[in-house]
Amino acid sequence: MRRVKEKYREGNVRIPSGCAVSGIMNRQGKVFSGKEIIKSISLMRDRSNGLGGGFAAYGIYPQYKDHYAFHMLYERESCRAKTEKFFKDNFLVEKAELLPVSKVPSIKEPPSVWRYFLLPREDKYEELQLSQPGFIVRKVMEINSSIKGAYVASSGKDMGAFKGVGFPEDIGEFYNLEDYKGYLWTAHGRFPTNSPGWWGGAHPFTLLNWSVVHNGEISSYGTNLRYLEEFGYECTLQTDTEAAAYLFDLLIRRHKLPMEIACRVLAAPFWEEIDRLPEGPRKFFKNMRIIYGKALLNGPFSIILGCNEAMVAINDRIKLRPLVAAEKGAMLYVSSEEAAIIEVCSNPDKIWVPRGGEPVIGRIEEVEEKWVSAC
Amino acid sequence: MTKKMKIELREEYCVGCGLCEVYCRVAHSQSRDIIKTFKKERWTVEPRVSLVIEKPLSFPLQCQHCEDAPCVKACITGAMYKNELELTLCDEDKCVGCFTCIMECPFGAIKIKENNPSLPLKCDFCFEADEPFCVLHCPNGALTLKEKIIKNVDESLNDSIAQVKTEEVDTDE
Amino acid sequence: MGFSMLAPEFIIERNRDRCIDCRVCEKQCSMEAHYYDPDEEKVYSREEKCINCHRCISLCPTRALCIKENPQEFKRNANWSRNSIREIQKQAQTGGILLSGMGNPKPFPIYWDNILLNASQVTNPSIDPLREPMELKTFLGRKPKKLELNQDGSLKTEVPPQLELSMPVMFTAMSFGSISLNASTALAMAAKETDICYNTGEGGLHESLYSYGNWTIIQVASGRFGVYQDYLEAGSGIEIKIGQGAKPGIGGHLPGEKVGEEVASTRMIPKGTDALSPAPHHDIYSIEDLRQLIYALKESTRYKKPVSVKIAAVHNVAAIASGIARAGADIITIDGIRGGTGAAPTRIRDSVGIPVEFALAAVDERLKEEGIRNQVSVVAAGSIRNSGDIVKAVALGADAVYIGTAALVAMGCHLCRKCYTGKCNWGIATQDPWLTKRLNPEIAAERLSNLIIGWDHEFKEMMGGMGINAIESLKGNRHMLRGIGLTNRELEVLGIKLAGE
Amino acid sequence: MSKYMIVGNSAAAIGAIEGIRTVDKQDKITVISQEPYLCYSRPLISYFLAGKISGEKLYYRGKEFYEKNKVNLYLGSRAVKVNSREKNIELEDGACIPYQKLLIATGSRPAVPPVKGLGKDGQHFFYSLSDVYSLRDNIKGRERAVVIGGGLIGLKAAEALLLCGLKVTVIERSPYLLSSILNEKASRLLEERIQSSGIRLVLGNSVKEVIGDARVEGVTLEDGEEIDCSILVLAAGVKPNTEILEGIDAAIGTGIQVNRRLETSLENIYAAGDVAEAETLLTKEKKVIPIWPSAYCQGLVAGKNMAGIDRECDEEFPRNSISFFGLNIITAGLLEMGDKGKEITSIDSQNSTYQRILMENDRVTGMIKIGEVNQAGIITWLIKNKVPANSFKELLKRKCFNPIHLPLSVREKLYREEGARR
Repeated sequence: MRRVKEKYREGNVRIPSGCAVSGIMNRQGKVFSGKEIIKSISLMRDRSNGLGGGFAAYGIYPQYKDHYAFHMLYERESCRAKTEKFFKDNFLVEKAELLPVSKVPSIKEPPSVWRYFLLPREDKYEELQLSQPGFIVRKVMEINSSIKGAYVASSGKDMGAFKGVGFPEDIGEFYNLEDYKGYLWTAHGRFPTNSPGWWGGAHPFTLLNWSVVHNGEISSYGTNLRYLEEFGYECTLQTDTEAAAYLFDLLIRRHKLPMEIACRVLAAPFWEEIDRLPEGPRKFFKNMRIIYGKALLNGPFSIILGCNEAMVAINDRIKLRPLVAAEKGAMLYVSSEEAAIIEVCSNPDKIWVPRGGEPVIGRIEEVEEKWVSAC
Repeated sequence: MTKKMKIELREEYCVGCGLCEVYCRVAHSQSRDIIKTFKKERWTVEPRVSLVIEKPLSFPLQCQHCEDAPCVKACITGAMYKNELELTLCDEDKCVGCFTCIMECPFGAIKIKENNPSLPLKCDFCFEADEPFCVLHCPNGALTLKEKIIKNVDESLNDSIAQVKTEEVDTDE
Repeated sequence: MGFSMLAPEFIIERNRDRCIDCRVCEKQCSMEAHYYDPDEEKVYSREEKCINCHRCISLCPTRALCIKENPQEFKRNANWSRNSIREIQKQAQTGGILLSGMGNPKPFPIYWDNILLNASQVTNPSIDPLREPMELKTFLGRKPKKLELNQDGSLKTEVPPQLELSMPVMFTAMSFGSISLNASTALAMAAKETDICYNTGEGGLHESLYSYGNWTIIQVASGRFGVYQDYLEAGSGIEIKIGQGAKPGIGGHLPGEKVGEEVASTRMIPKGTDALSPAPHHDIYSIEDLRQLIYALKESTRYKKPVSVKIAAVHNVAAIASGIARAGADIITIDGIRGGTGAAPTRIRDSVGIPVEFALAAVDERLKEEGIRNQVSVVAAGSIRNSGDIVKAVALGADAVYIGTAALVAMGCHLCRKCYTGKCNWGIATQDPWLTKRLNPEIAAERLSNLIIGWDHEFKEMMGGMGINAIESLKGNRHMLRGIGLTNRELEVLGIKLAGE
Repeated sequence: MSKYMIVGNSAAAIGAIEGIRTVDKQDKITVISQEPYLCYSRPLISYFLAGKISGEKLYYRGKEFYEKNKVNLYLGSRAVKVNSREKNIELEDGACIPYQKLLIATGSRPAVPPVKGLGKDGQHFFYSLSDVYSLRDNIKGRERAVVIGGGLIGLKAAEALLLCGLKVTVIERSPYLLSSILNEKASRLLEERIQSSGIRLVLGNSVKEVIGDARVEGVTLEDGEEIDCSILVLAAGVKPNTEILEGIDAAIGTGIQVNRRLETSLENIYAAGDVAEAETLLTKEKKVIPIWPSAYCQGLVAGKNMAGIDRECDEEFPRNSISFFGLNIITAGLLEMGDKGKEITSIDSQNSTYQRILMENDRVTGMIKIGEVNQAGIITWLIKNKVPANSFKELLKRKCFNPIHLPLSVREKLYREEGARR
């Protein structure tokens, strides 16, 4: 991988990038191989430049459903030791193992990738007066910011993120994703303006069960950043994806807003549209924009958010980035290009282009409406 | 000037600068050039509007081109007449300088020409130009051009045709 | 004693080829710097009376006049500038406090001009305001921490009253008394026309302006001039004036001559008496006193109006602002050192207070650190001169800005800095009926609206250029700013990177 | 048979024609005029005699006026009698013309002063164009003329004769000139100007007898003084021509009495101008006010009423504007003041201007302005509208009193109403 000076590593500078995103979900929760998602994302090869690729998969660790599955990237052997000591102090380690990987010529000097199934120690999180998810978020942020060379790629339940520097299809091959079975897959091919210098910055960005892949550049990043800092979030990676993920977490998990409302906050309707609404919705959306003004994601983006219960795809308000959606029976497809959907589903029942700001939400059917938190 | 217009005075905005008098002279001078008007024709052309000042009040006194003009009715030679745009003008060939018009004009807007004391001097609305010079050059909107509303259809002076009612329109030219 | 060491500050050059002796300048100069000599039939000048307010220059029909600073030079002396010498000559002659008007003219660095804006190139498209909606709608007021829903999905959180503005600009506090009724009316009309707000200042609200309530912020200052129940309920917001950028720490002084019939009745003070507003509010000696006044005002208007607190930008402004927010204020207004004033002692105007750019950055940072930045609105004031300054102020963290001097200049002020004389030739800072009518409120309101509309378009162009189509995404967005010609410490306090980083 | 019939062809008649035509564009108008000329402006005859204006300029409304207004004009025919029952008028030659609406605008004729020896050659009136034509032929080769009467007409005649090169003497009964419209102090200024022009003024005296057998050779005055002259002009007042309505019991005072709609006491018969006597503005008594502007206004209103719409004419009041040898004089309203009246005079002897304003219970009732007459119309307006003037009384002294001196409310009324009054 290219040698990148410390001061230009992702996290010390903001690296804008264009990307390809794709997402496939079976709404009945039936698992399917990672082959499909790789096929879909690889079609959009020229939307990425080999400096980043990654996948998020849900439903891949049924046997450890109640454990937090940590995917760890270590740049040096010493980082692993420090991290595992940290795990002992704070968690009950159910299992710790190397992630099965295979050699891929285009992937150079990959970091060592480990997987742990953990449960937070009750005495620890009660002492900090935190809920389990709150404790996990705090600990992940501690590892990422304090243990140099160690990076938590994902830390959710029955899910995992597989990402690195390279073309997405090579990363998929590196992590042997065909062998995994999941009911919800998202993928991301990155075209960063300059090399990130390490694997942590690649997408998807995860937090607990959230995973976000994002194509675009959020012009309102400076505002969103300061808004998130007010709620204790630390944006170490300085990427838009990180900010988007934290915003979802804040709105849905901590402020307990329904998914649709959260999406409406991030891509708020215009005042002209609000003024045309009847009295009730008008008052609602007006107050929503007053309260969450600084949470508005402004600038071109198409984002796919994954979590155990649902997949959400959303465009910016004036749709400056492509996003297509399709349905075939229980399967829901979203992608940057129609071709990437047709590649894996030749004749979908319905295919459409979502309007700017209107989310496409696919939920696992038996999970009824009322659920709120992602934990 | 095509439409029937009226100059509206808003005395509360007259700053007493006298530019209306200055440009009235220019409008009625031969050269129509401000410097030549004052330097060469100073004593031959007189302003037809006169600025009256009683601090803090001030405003330009000028002919209001009344619809029911007392001066036209009283003029013994028929020299004071109304043109087709309802402007009150003085035909200087017919006028003998009896100044009955000065006796009748309630605004005191007619004065005796200083350099030809047998003729009256009054505002002619710069009717050859597009807009009266005093309105054009008033710096504070004390003089504005308004479209004239003709109230009664049946009664206007010297045999002009019946007018259609027009609404008062503020044409800020 | 007729002799004065003070040479005339300005010389009036009259081009005799162009001068037509029409006496317009003589009629218009309230300082009587021009006079007509009937024998010579020519107009001459008394240069010692000229204050260079440009009234004669603007109205001279043949542009025959040119006013220059008196080239009369003292022997060159880097330490004793011309101004320092003249100030001593004046004070030695009068023994009084040196008074001056408008903002501090000292050549302190203007940080707005050292801040550069971003624009989108390649990686994201700039948004064309002609084709896409561009939202500048701004809400000032206290905002709940989060949105709560009832079971049926309807709104549970009650949002406190907000000031709704079409764009993040407001006309700042200029009291009726320091400026003429025509000027106040023009500001009110323009505020209504462009759907923003104007501030009444500490002079009370003239009864003819009550109809502009929706676009009015009424001010309650230490003098409590004209404050009574109807006044409090008249506006759509209330502002407590603690300090003013041009004169932090001292009160206001309206000379008795300016307190005519209308001013006296509006301020509820006897005619002709000097209107002195004391330096501190004599019922606010600490932060908890301020809380009492804030809630007293909120109670008396049944919590239907946001309450703003205006402070001068002083060294400890960040902590003070945080305290004000915690004391219950919904909006915090910070007035920088270059803010204008009708009358202030020159020394205080020129040396007390800090520039608004630093104050704003510090307050925004401190409130963010405290986690309460999004709950209150911050308004910056103190010499906002163009729409660029506003974009930079919003990017530094301001929710909106106040403009004062810019509005006066739009109405006709030529910054001659002699407002305290009460003989303003443009009819703005005067109560003399012969002068006030020079400001036609309709024309002045139209000029103000033009300025605001012009800035509105420029603001949208710049914001669109950054790829942003809603002002909320610009607030505190320091990533959109870069510094130039600034030291690292200055960049650090402003919280922006150096150009090139 | 035309609907409208007008007897007379001067200011009142023209006013009536224009009044009718503003309402009724179609029905025919017949005008019976004793004088053989198209309507000319009577006060201009002195300018015509003095050669200041050509004959063309005399016409008040120009030649094509009558065609344009569908008027058939009988010039040089005198109407003698009105048969109100048969609703027709009888001309001198016996012809009878029916009418539906009749306007009597016969004006007035010069009065004959009580002097012995009248009727000689060289004696003229100075009232109609024919008087001036005969006078113009007669003064060739004459040097001296005497004018009986120092009123407006007398002085204008004297001025014209002087300009024709004659030596002129004016004999006036009252102690000072224009005694009907000027007070003594103002009249002295006029006297000074007239004498300096060469005209000899004999005041407080009157002519007893005219000397000469076929031709006028001179006059003897009451005090016995003899003045020889070859031209004698009689300008001693006028008398309304009311004969036409006598005998059919119309209400006639000095003139034909009319109400504010200019209707006489007989149905469908109106009267206007010098022949009509109406209630006056200031004293409310019925009087004839023989001035050109009120003749035209009365004619205009009479015309409108004849044409069927109901209009009332403003009550008139005496006012005159005249200039002699460059001295401009404007007077209006009453000359005398009641016991409660006040007089505000201002004299500027340096450039011989004099202004006197009469006030009675807080209203302006009279004005005399000599020398400086600019903006006199504002005082006329104050009189006409009986504007309460207490608050600006002192300012009335000003030479150029103008609207700025009025209180704001009065000024606003002036600009709002007068500018577009109907």
